[in-house]
Amino acid sequence: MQNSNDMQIEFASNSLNESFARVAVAAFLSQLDPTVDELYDVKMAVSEAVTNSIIHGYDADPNRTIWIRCAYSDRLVTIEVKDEGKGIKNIDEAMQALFTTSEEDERAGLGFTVMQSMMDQVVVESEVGKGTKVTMTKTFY
Amino acid sequence: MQNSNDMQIEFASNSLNESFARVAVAAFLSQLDPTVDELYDVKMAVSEAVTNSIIHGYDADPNRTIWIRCAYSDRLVTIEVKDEGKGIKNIDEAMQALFTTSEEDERAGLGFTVMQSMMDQVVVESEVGKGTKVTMTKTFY
Amino acid sequence: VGEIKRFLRDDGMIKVSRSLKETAYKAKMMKDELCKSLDREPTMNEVAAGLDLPLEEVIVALEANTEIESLSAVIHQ
Ligand SMILES: Nc1ncnc2c1ncn2[C@@H]1O[C@H](COP(=O)(O)OP(=O)(O)O)[C@@H](O)[C@H]1O
Ligand SMILES: Nc1ncnc2c1ncn2[C@@H]1O[C@H](COP(=O)(O)OP(=O)(O)O)[C@@H](O)[C@H]1O
Ligand SMILES: [Mg+2]
Ligand SMILES: [Mg+2]
Repeated sequence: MQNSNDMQIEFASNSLNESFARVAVAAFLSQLDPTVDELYDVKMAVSEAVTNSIIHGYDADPNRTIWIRCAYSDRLVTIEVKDEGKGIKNIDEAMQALFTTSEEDERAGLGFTVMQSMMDQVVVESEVGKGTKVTMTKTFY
Repeated sequence: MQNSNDMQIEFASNSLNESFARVAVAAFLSQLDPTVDELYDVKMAVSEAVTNSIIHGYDADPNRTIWIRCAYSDRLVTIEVKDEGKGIKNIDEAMQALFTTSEEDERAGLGFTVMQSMMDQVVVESEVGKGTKVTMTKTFY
Repeated sequence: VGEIKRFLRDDGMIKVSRSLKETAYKAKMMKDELCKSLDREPTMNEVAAGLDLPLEEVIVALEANTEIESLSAVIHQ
């Protein structure tokens, strides 16, 4: 095992690719011999971030691009999920539990809350009309 | 299932990442509901190409970059494995069974042969000092 | 939230690598079984359905198999 490594993946904003993104991140991080829980947490967080890019960033257009960068240094894991979608007006508000701009979904507004509880830290950078980057870190046991 | 899709991954030329590359490609292509054997063939071919980029292209330097692009259109799968390593002088010769520039390994010289038998078509583009790109196609049943 | 998570999942501290080996073995058995009963190569989805596991887990498990197989190929060559 080496103590630092990184990779990047790039894929269409098709919800079909969510599973691919989760597995790619999990396969990469398996180099750290994580526990079932740790990998589960990371996969949940990645799913939420990717879903947000697809649904909110790109309004469900399946032909845009999403980037994920994943790196570790010793047991500190960093994951970035990036889109060039419509961006977030008010990040603090967006990150509040139960805040959502979706109207349909009943269990909405908890994506960022899930990311925050699964990962140690979640930082969101976003510019309206430019896109959003979510950077999440977690130290594996 | 949609009828075309593509992704790209980028990672360090560390042999640790071979498994990541195989799983990422397998996870992506699982969208086509392949047989276990089809996926196995693709993974073998990807392994051989990635190993070549690491060992021959980059002389086992683990800090260079390898790119894989994977796409499908209907059931035609295309996989590109690319490095910016030292390149191949004589491609025809390199692709011949048992040809190798390695001295140590006893079961050497069969990488391209494995790729050709696992995939329908293997095309190699290379320039000395610039790098190598292996493009492989296979139609899933 | 951490406590709730641990409460919900008692397999929490198990290493992925260990649980994968079990799934890898089951996946291989299921593949062989389906090969016989269907009289053709099973698809990944059929193997996953047979094991009642998500497709993702089977993909990752078969990678664990690849490593086991290539390792044994090296040992037995
Ligand atoms: N990638 C993104 N691009 C644009 N807006 C986003 C993005 N991610 C989140 N948002 C905004 O933040 C809100 C809260 O996100 P989240 O907590 O995941 O809840 P939900 O997705 O259920 O609405 C979303 O409703 C949306 O307005
Ligand atoms: N990505 C690459 N960059 C540079 N040279 C390569 C690359 N891939 C293959 N080669 C050359 O082609 C030869 C044959 O490759 P292969 O059939 O895989 O056999 P082996 O890897 O066992 O030597 C290698 O020995 C090497 O000289
Ligand atoms: Mg959300
Ligand atoms: Mg080779």
